[in-house]
Formats: sequence, C-alpha cells, structure tokens
Amino acid sequence: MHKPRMHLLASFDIAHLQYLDEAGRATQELPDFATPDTLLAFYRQMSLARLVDDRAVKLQRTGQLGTYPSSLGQEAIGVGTGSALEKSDVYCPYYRESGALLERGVKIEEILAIWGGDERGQDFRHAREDLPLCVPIATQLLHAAGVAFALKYKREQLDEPPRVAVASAGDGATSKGDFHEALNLIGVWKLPAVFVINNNQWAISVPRSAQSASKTIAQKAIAAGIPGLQVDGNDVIAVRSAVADAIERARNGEGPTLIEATSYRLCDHTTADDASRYQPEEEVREAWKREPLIRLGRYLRNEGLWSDEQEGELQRELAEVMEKALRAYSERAKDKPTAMFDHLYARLPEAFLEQYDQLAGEQ
Amino acid sequence: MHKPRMHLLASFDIAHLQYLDEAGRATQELPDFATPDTLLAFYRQMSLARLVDDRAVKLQRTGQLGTYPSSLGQEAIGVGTGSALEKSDVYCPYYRESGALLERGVKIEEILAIWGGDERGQDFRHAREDLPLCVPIATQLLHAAGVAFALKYKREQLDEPPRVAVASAGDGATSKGDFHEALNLIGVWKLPAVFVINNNQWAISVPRSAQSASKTIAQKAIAAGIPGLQVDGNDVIAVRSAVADAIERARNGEGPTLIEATSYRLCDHTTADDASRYQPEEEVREAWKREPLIRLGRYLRNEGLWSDEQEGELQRELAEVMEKALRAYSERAKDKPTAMFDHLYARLPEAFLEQYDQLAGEQ
Amino acid sequence: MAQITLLEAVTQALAHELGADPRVVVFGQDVGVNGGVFRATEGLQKTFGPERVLDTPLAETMIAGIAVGMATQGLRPVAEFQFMGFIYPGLDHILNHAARYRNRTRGRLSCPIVYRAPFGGGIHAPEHHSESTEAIFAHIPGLRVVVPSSPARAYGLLLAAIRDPDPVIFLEPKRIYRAAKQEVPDNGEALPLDRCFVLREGTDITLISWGASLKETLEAAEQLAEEGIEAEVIDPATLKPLDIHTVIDSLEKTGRCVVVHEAARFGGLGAEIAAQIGEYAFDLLKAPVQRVTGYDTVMPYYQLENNYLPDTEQVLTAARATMDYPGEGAK
Amino acid sequence: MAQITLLEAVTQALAHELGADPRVVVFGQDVGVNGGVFRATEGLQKTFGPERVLDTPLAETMIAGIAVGMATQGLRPVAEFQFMGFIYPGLDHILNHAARYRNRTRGRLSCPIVYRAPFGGGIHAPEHHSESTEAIFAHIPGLRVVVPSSPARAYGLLLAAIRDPDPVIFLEPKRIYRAAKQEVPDNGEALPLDRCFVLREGTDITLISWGASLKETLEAAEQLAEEGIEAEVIDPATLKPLDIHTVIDSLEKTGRCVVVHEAARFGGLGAEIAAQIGEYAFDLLKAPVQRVTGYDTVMPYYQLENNYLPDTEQVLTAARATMDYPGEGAK
Ligand SMILES: Cc1ncc(C[n+]2csc(CCOP(=O)(O)OP(=O)(O)O)c2C)c(N)n1
Ligand SMILES: Cc1ncc(C[n+]2csc(CCOP(=O)(O)OP(=O)(O)O)c2C)c(N)n1
Ligand SMILES: [Mg+2]
Ligand SMILES: [Mg+2]
Repeated sequence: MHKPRMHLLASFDIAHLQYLDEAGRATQELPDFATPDTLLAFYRQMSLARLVDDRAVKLQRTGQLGTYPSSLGQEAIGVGTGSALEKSDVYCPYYRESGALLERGVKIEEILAIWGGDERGQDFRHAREDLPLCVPIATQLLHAAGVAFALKYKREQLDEPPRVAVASAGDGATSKGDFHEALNLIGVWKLPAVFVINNNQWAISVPRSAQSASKTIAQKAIAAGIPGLQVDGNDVIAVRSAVADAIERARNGEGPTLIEATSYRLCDHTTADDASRYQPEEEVREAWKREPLIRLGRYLRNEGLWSDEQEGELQRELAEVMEKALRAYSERAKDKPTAMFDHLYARLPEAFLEQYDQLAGEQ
Repeated sequence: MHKPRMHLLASFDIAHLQYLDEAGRATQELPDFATPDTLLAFYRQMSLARLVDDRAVKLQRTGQLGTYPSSLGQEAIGVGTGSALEKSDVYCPYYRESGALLERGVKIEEILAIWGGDERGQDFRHAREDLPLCVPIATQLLHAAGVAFALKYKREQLDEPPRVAVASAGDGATSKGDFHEALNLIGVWKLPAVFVINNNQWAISVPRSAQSASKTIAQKAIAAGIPGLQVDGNDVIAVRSAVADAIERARNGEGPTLIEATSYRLCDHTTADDASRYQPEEEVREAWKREPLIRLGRYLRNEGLWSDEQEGELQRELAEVMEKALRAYSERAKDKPTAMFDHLYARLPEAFLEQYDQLAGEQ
Repeated sequence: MAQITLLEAVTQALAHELGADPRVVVFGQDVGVNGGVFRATEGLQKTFGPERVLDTPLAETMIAGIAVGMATQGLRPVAEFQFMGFIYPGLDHILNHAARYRNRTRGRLSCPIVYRAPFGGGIHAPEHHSESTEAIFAHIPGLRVVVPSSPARAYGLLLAAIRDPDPVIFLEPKRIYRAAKQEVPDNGEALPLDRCFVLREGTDITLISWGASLKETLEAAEQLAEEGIEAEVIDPATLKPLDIHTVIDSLEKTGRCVVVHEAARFGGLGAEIAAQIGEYAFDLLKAPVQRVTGYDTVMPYYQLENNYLPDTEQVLTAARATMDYPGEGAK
Repeated sequence: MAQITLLEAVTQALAHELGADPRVVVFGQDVGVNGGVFRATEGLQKTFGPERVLDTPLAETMIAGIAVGMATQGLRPVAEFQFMGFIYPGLDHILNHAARYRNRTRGRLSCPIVYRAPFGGGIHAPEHHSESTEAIFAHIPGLRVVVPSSPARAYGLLLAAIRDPDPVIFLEPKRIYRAAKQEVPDNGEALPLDRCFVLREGTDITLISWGASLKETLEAAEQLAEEGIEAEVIDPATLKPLDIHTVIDSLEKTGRCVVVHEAARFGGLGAEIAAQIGEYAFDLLKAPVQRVTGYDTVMPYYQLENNYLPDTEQVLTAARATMDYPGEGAK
C-alpha cells in the first residue's frame, strides 16, 4: 500500500523555562524582578507555607483539624504565582494552595478554619474578591473564565482598570471536561485569564502517566489555540517569570495562557491518604533532590545572601507568626448553628422560617 | 526587559489529506481501494443519502415527520466513514448521519421512524450492536470510548476478534467536555477508537470561528497525545482513506485517531431552523462549488466512468428505493402507548404496574 | 397596547433589564445573531451589542460555570440552556457552586444568576427536547425555581428573577410559548417571587399546577364549574421556596386537592406539595391529595407524547374522584 | 466465620462477582493500586488484574459515559464515584443515556451498570464530601436506587445490583461503613431488589429510614419500646422502585408513620413516601406522616454537620408527637 501524501497545515512548539537548576545554579541570566529582596521574600513565603502545612498536618493528627491537603514540595508554584498578581487581580484557587493564599493576604487562621470545618474561613478578610478554595476538581477554572469575562466586561463597558483572573489546578484536573471547556472559552473569547497547573505528578494515587497520553500538560493549550508552556515548578523564579509575563499579556488584551508547572507531591495527598501505598520510594527520594526551598536556599547562600544564622532567625520569626495564627484559630468561637441558614439566601424565604426556628430552638 | 531563554520540549505537526480537488481532478495517485466499482458505489450511496435527506425534509414540510437534520453537502463524510468499517465494528453516530447509516445497513424507514417520533426506528434490524442516533451533543463520544474498551476487553479477556469503535460528531461538539474526556481516555488507554468530526463550519448559528480559537480541530488531538489529521471532507476518497487507515491502526492495537473532515452545511441546521438568518449568502455560494457529489461525479465523468444516461438510471433506481421506504414508513402502525413501559426495565417493577394499567385503560 | 405571547414577554423582560442595568449580560447557544432557537432573545444582540448578548461555544458545563464566575464579580448573568434536556452537564455548577457560593463565603460573594431553559413536552420535538425535571432543581438548597405560565407572569417574574440577589432556575413552558396573548405593559414592574398566584377562586376543591399543565387544569376547572363544582386554581409560580400558606388557606375552604404536573410522578413536586398538605392541613383534608402527572417512564418520542402528558380528562377524573371521596367503595 | 463491616461486605461482593462473571469490570478514581479512598476495592486489582479493575483519569462525566458504552456491548461495568458530591458531572449520562438506552432502542441495547458512590455526612469530611441527594436519582425514570444499611444487605444487594439487567445507583452510607460488623457468608446469594426490609416489627408506629439514619431510627425504636411504644422499622433499601405495599401493610397495623432521612426535606424522598401513604392509606392514618430530615440548607462544613443531621432525639420527638396526635392543642 502506498502512503498518502499529506500537506502540512500547522506546527506547534512547546517550550520549557528554568532559571535555577536542582543545585541552585542559575541556568541563564535572571529576570529583572529577581532582586535580592524579592528572592529573600520568596524564600520567606515558601518557608512560611511549608510551616503552615506542617503545623496543619500536626493539628489534624491531634484531632484539631479535618482533612488537610499539604503543598509540601510545591511551594514555589503557589508563591511564584501568588506574587505575580496585582492586588486587584482575582485569584481562583484550587485547594492545595498555602503559598499562593499567603501571598494574597489570606490569613493563616482562615486557611485553618476552612479545613477545620468552618465556612467563615472562606470569608477572607483581605482578597475579598478572590474566589474561595475549591474542592470539586477543575470547576474553579470555569469560574475563573467567568471572572475573566467580568473583568474584561467591566473594563470595556464600565470603564474599570484592566485586571486579570489567575486560576490554579492540579495535573489530574486537566482530564476533566471543565478544564477543556474553560480553556477553549478563554481562548475564543480572548479573556484576560492565566491558568497555572500544578503538575505534582499525582492525582491521589493516579500517576501523571495514567491521566493522559499527552507528553506535556502545556500542549493541551494547543487544543484551545492559546499559548502554553512548561516551567520548572520547583524554580520559583521560573514560575514567577512565566506567570508575570502571562499576566502582563492578559492585562494588555493579548489573551490567555496555560502554564504547566512541574513539581512533585512530597506528601500524602491529604491527611486522609497514605502515599506510601503507591508512590515509589525511589521516585520520592529523587524528587526530594529537586524540591524548591533547598534549591532557592542554595542559590541564596551561593550568592552570599543567606546564612545559618539568618535561617535560624527566620524560623523563629515564622514560628511566632504561626503561634499567633494557631491561637487565633483555636480561640475562634464555634459558629452558631443557624449560620447555615443566615447565608443561604440574601434574605431567608418565609418557607424556611419554621426550620430556622426549629434549629435555633434545638441549641 | 530581557526575554527568557526557553528550551524546546516537543513539536507537533498537523497535516491535511486530499485526493480530489474541487474540480474533481486527482491531486495525487489514488489509493488502492479506489477502483471504479468502489467509486461508483460511493457515488450511488452519496446520491441516496442526498435523496433521503431531500425527501425527509419534504415529509417534514407536509407534517409527516418531525424535526429533521439533513446532511446536504456532507455526504462524503458519512459514506467515506461508513464504508471504511467492517461489519463487525461498532458505529457510534451522532444525528446528522444519513450516509453512514445507510452504509451500516440501517433502513431508510428506520431513519424516518426515528425522526417521525417512534423509538422503534432505533431498533435497527441490521447493525444490531451499533449505538442509536444520539441527540445530546458529544455524549456518544464517551459511549464510543466505552464501546472501544469493551471491544478491546473482549478481545484480550474473552478471545474475541479485533474490532473497532468509530464515532462521529460535529465541530460544535468539540467544545464540550465530553469530547475532551473521551479523547483523553482513548489516548491514555490506547483504545481501538476512531473519532470523525464533521466540521461543517456551523453549530446551528454559531460559526466555527466562534467555537474555538484553535486553527484546526485536528490539533485538539495533541491535547490527548494521539494522532490527529484533517481531511477534505468533501472528498470521499480522502475521508475513506483516512478513516480506513485509522481503523486499521486501531485494529492492530496501535491506538486511536482523531480525524477532522472539513465540509459545509449546505442546508438548514434542521427543518426547525432558517440558516438564511446567519449563513452569509456569498459563503454558501462558494461552498456549493466544493460539494462532494458533483466533485466525485466530475472525476467519474472525466475518467469515462459516468454519463448522463447512467445518472438518469441511477436516479430512477434510487427513487424506487425511496418510494418503497416511504411506503414502509407510512404504513407502519403507531406503536402502542404501553410500549413506553415495556422497555423501561427488563421486567416492569411491581411499583409501576398500576400506572401501566392506567395507561392501558386510557386507550 | 399590543398583546404579546409568553415568549415575547420573556424577550421584553430581557430587553428591559439589559436596558436598565449595565451589569446584565445574556448568553447561551444561538442567543445572539439567531435570537435563540425559539427567538426568545430576538433582536437583543442588535440592540445591546455582542458584548452583552453573546453566543457561547457548545458546552453546558461552561455555560453554568462561567455564570458563577461572572456573578461573583458583580455581573448579573442570564444564561440560556437551549432545552432543559441539555441542562444536566451544568448541574454540578448549579448545585455545588451557584447555590452555595453565598453560604460558603458567608456572604462575601454571591451568585445573582438566572438560568433560563424551555421545558416540557407537547411540541413534537426530538428526543431530549421535552423534559420536565423541575423537581431535581427544587430539591437543591439555596436555589429558587420559578415557572411562569402566562405572558404577564413571564415578564414580571423574569424581572424579579434577574433582580433577585440569588440564583434562579427559570423554566419556560415551551408548549404555551405562543399559546395565548396578553397585554403586558413594559413598565419594569416585577411580580413577587416566593408567592403563589390564585388564578381562579373556588370553594370546593383546590387544583394546583404550573407551566403548560395549567392549561388543562384551568380547562378542567371550567368544566367542573359546569358540573357545579367550584375549583380554586393555584399556580405556585415559584416552586421553591414554596408558598405553602396560600395552599393551606385554600384547603381551609376546600379540604380537597389535586396537583397536576407533566413531570414523572415519583419524586415529583406533587409529592412535596401532598406531603406538606398532609403535615399542615391533616385535619382539613376530606380526601386524599391526588396527583395527576406524567408517568414514571422516560418521556417518549413524540408519537406517544400525548399519551404521556396529563390531559384535561385525567384532571377531571381525579377531581371528581376527590369530590366523591370516600365514594361508594368506602368502608 | 469472621464478622465484617459494611465496607468489607462491599469488597466481598465485588470480589465475588469479579470471580463469577468475566463480564464484570470495576473502575473509578483510585480504585486500583490504592484500593479506593475508603478501601472498598482493596485487593481487587491484585487479584483480578489491572485489565478488570482500573484507575480512570479524573473525569466523572467520562466515568458515567464509558459505563454506558461498555454495557451496550455486553460488559457489566461497576463504576465508582469517589463521593456522591462529585457525581453530578455524570448525571447527564445517567439520566439521558443509562436510564434510557433500553427504552430508546426498544430493548436492542441495555445498560446493566452499577454506579457506586459513598454518600451522607457525619465523618468530618471537607466540603462536598457529605451529600445525600438520592431524591434526584430516584426521580429519574428507568433507574434503580439502592441503599444498603447493614453488611449483609450491602453484600446481598450489591450482588443483586450487579446482576440486574438495568442500571442501578448504589449509594453506600459512609458514616456506617465501619460502624457495625456482621457475619456475611460469601455464598453468592443476592438479596431481592425492589423490596423493603422490615428490621423491627411493631404495632404502634411505623418508622421508615435508610442508610446511616437507620442507626438513629433503630435507637429511637429501642427507646420508644421502653416507653411502651412498639415501633415497626422499615428499610426500603431500594428507594426506587419503592415497595410501598410493605409500608402500607405496616400502616394497616400502626396508622402512624415517621420518615427519617439525612437529605434536605424539600423534595426529598420522605415527600414521596408521605404522598403515597396519603394516597393509599388515607383512611388508615391516625396522624400526619412526619418527616425528620436534614434542613433545607446546604450541608454545612463539618463543625455544624451534627447540627444538620437528624439525631435520635428528633426522631423520638416526632414519633411521640405522632403517637400523641391530635394532642392537647387539637380543636
Ligand atoms: C470532581 C471531583 N472528583 C473527585 C474528587 C476527589 N479528589 C480530590 S483531590 C483528587 C485528585 C486531584 O489531583 P490533581 O488534580 O492532580 O491535584 P493534586 O491534589 O495532585 O494537587 C481527587 C480525585 C474531587 N475533589 N472532585
Ligand atoms: C448538549 C446539547 N446541547 C445543545 C443541543 C442543541 N443542539 C442540537 S445540534 C446543536 C449544534 C451542533 O453543532 P455541531 O456539533 O457542529 O453539529 P452539526 O449539527 O453542525 O452537524 C445544538 C446546539 C444538544 N442537542 N445537545
Ligand atoms: Mg496532582
Ligand atoms: Mg457543525
């Protein structure tokens, strides 16, 4: 049988971005934003995220917190992303997000409250327009598309300043229809949206290789006709650079971007999980060598920007911050039961007053 | 600001296949299957599909049929696809499918019954394992993925011969999550499935350009890590060639393929639609120049394989076939009302016997 | 003033709110250039521009989901599902998000969305185009489910729905889209949500229905009047939250009730109404609450749809049996 | 014989059918290597291989949809949704396809699928992990909805569900996954679908519940017995089609009834049961059918979930009020 002659219609490239390698060596000239101050701030925020996760897991172990999803090993993604947004931008997080939430000004005790089974945690004191943490996988990407539409609409129709919607999701989330529908919409409506995928190689026990035959997640952008790229998600400079560039383009009306940030989940999926059942030990050991905090620390030390002493001081400072937050969390009075009706509708319909009274009466 | 240096991770090409150009001239050596007999059979089946559509629309206009979706101008896709399957393969159609259904041995009166509001039309006398026509957009693609799994499973676990699931959908359907989830699954599970997209440029009134920013639909395969290509969907030889090749690879265990067949909807979306409200006249006029039947006819005439006389004879023969089918359709007795319960469950649960009796009593 | 259909009343309400409130955006499949497959959005894109009246790609999960995002940022999205049979891919976003956003964020963000969909059978449409699954939505905490059944109520209730600070599922009975005309002044006056409409006063029996079935229900009431039975006919209009008080008030007079709906019986809203009547009006009841409903079968292809849909005769039979109760077979 | 939990009974049934029928395949998120997040599929992949026990990508529409395709070609898919709160993206395929394939093709193709999902609250899980929306599924024509509430019923009903020629939504009450143990012989004997189980005989009042709430309901029955009230406790087990005869038979004795469920009240299955009792047992009823249910609110985050869930005290209060009816305030 002879082979049909076909003509080339289109070609696509997917590229990878890295600034710091595993040993903390710069692989290319660092971007302008990477001043010592910024890098030290990254280091602090990643350290804080790690501490929050660590304490949260401990709280869960002692029955003071519900199921908790740590972001151990993926702090560069949250911090790199969160730090790239303007305050007025809108962040649309998934649930594995300590780093980004801290960047957005969400309070540690709010994060704890959420996982402690208290809706009031989602009533962020700051970041009032950010979306709440989102549990149903990938749904936040469609909300982010809607947010991006609203921001574009308000700019064009209501003369408001340009703002961008930034959403995050996991690698598993990219298998879901919501991901595709959202990506396709932000593409065809050219919305000011940036999607950052935390590719931590696992969706609970399902490895990346069992999620999709696609070589990269970045290439899924091609289906939507938008730019996609992969960054080293353990390199906070690369994450910040890629996200900031994408945000800038979105803000300038140049459309959306999909960013795959590769990392590794160095912890259980949540405190309800036991990753040793499925993560190969060897793979985990290798992944520890690439983790983001040590990497940035090495760079800083090589550059003479960081020392054991500073590390000690930082840890003491963060421990205090954490202590205060833990106190705020544990001192929080339990919400009143009728709260479940208070925010159900703007005004409770008459039809439910009887139930409201029953609930109130039972306390 | 300096531009980050990125390294290339992956490259992808999307190609286009054509054998006959608009004027019916071969643009390359035809494939082996394209014998005079086969091409004449294509011509006959495309003519029949066109006739069925034409008569169905007329039936609707005179109140003898419900809403009907013609495939005018897209006959090459149905016939090219349908003729590429083995009898034992499983076809998973959407609703705009006269050509393919006829190839599968579905009877004209069955097609009419379906659109005449009678479920019995879906109880195909032949093609007993093919899926019924599917109205909810893109859902059949997930069913096809399940069918492909079953065929692979039965081959591997139950020692049955290799079979392939072939599904069709429209361009609009590719925006739906089902498309993405199905494509991703057949990719990662390497299922024997072929998806053929009838890109007729419109989803009711929404043009292809408003569905997606992707340059081609074929490139959506890249997201799933599977081969994707575009064929000239007005060239029945190209369609048949591409689908047959993909089926062969699937049958050999080499995995799935996405095929975009470009065409144009030369009719209303359905009889309930008025395409003149949104299709630009000029565009329609241009599209008529590329339609598949005239194109193949020109080729056949150029090759001395077809004449006015033969055309007249064919039309007479098809008119008779159609006449017979119309009689069979109109003579069909109305289904009995209780049929709505007879096939609700394998055996009607006691709980519904009272309703059954009520319904039976009302007749 | 010209008389308009229920369908035109929908268009009129959408146009009014698009004109009155710059936060309102209308979107869905074919709602723009084509004006919707039923023409409910006819002319809106022309008047208000393609930035405010948008054709979406073909993806219902997306339609439901982006409305949530838009609403959280202060817009007033009005999203159309082309038919109720295609709304289900959007359910996740409606149930898990739109209905919960206010509660989850303790009031920080909310979802003033209207999800519109034509529903019900009787127009000889293809499969999946004739569904009535309002009970699914009415079971979801945090939602409102509204069904207009006249041009005036379509206009007034749609205005109210768009202005309501919480999500509303607005189901339009397509069988009566063009059935009757009424003068409906375009005065921007909303009708109250969460309130039943008493369409006909009566003292002998209470008939409750909504959407297209009200046609048969009102016909039955006329017929009953000729037989000397005065039926009170109630259109709940807002199915959730349900104004049971108006129903109970009616039962105080009549002590007898028939609920009529197209949807399948089992788990339909007739059950909830009957249950609440049982709870609140046990001692008033002179006969069991009867349900006249679609069968517990899949909505058939159109050849049999009239066999499926409740007809006037069935309403009459149930009403007469209810009036006669306990009847001759009583112990 | 060792005693096993409800969860282990599920595993035992799956293993039995995988062993007995080569057409059975089990799939879902994390059901393979990890044995399911609750360990319901523990060990199955090891025993039956990754071709028959499969981890899927993360996509619920897909899980629901491929089951349809598989079933039409003669397989017996058993699909797991990780939590009921994540089932909704699959609803379209369940409602529009699985439930209709037999009917649509007039019996040519059918969907012998089991869709499993853990449901209900009370385990301090995160948002969306504690839902009870069985009423949504029970409203869908063509489906079966089955809820086991003991290890033996989990085993016997799951076998029956897998063998049933039609689609079954099999909802596992996760709060009692490990609550009680029972000897459950692995004898491959199914229990009947479409039949209520009378868990306790009584003559004074009928208590109906399913899933985890049966715990509180049975506790209430014990307590009532101490007060001299003999409650009959019925577990419908198959919520749809509902075996109302067993309920009516019980009402013949008791004339009084309380329905208990976790799900929100409005449009919950308690309504359907109350409505059918009203229809079939009007003259037997000595008191209104009471519903003890979750509130018509969003299932709260776990701090308040116990305030949401019906407790034994509420069942007792309703039962006593029903016994006392019309009580002192009667006219
Ligand atoms: C729709 C939906 N299905 C299932 C779940 C249960 N679940 C929670 S997290 C998770 C895996 C997510 O993996 P990924 O997207 O890679 O994010 P990661 O947790 O690895 O950061 C699953 C299946 C869910 N939350 N939502
Ligand atoms: C889920 C769903 N949404 C909406 C519809 C209504 N509808 C029927 S056909 C159609 C357009 C489909 O366009 P396309 O996929 O391009 O196929 P074509 O009709 O052009 O062949 C729409 C929106 C539907 N059938 N299913
Ligand atoms: Mg992951
Ligand atoms: Mg099309």
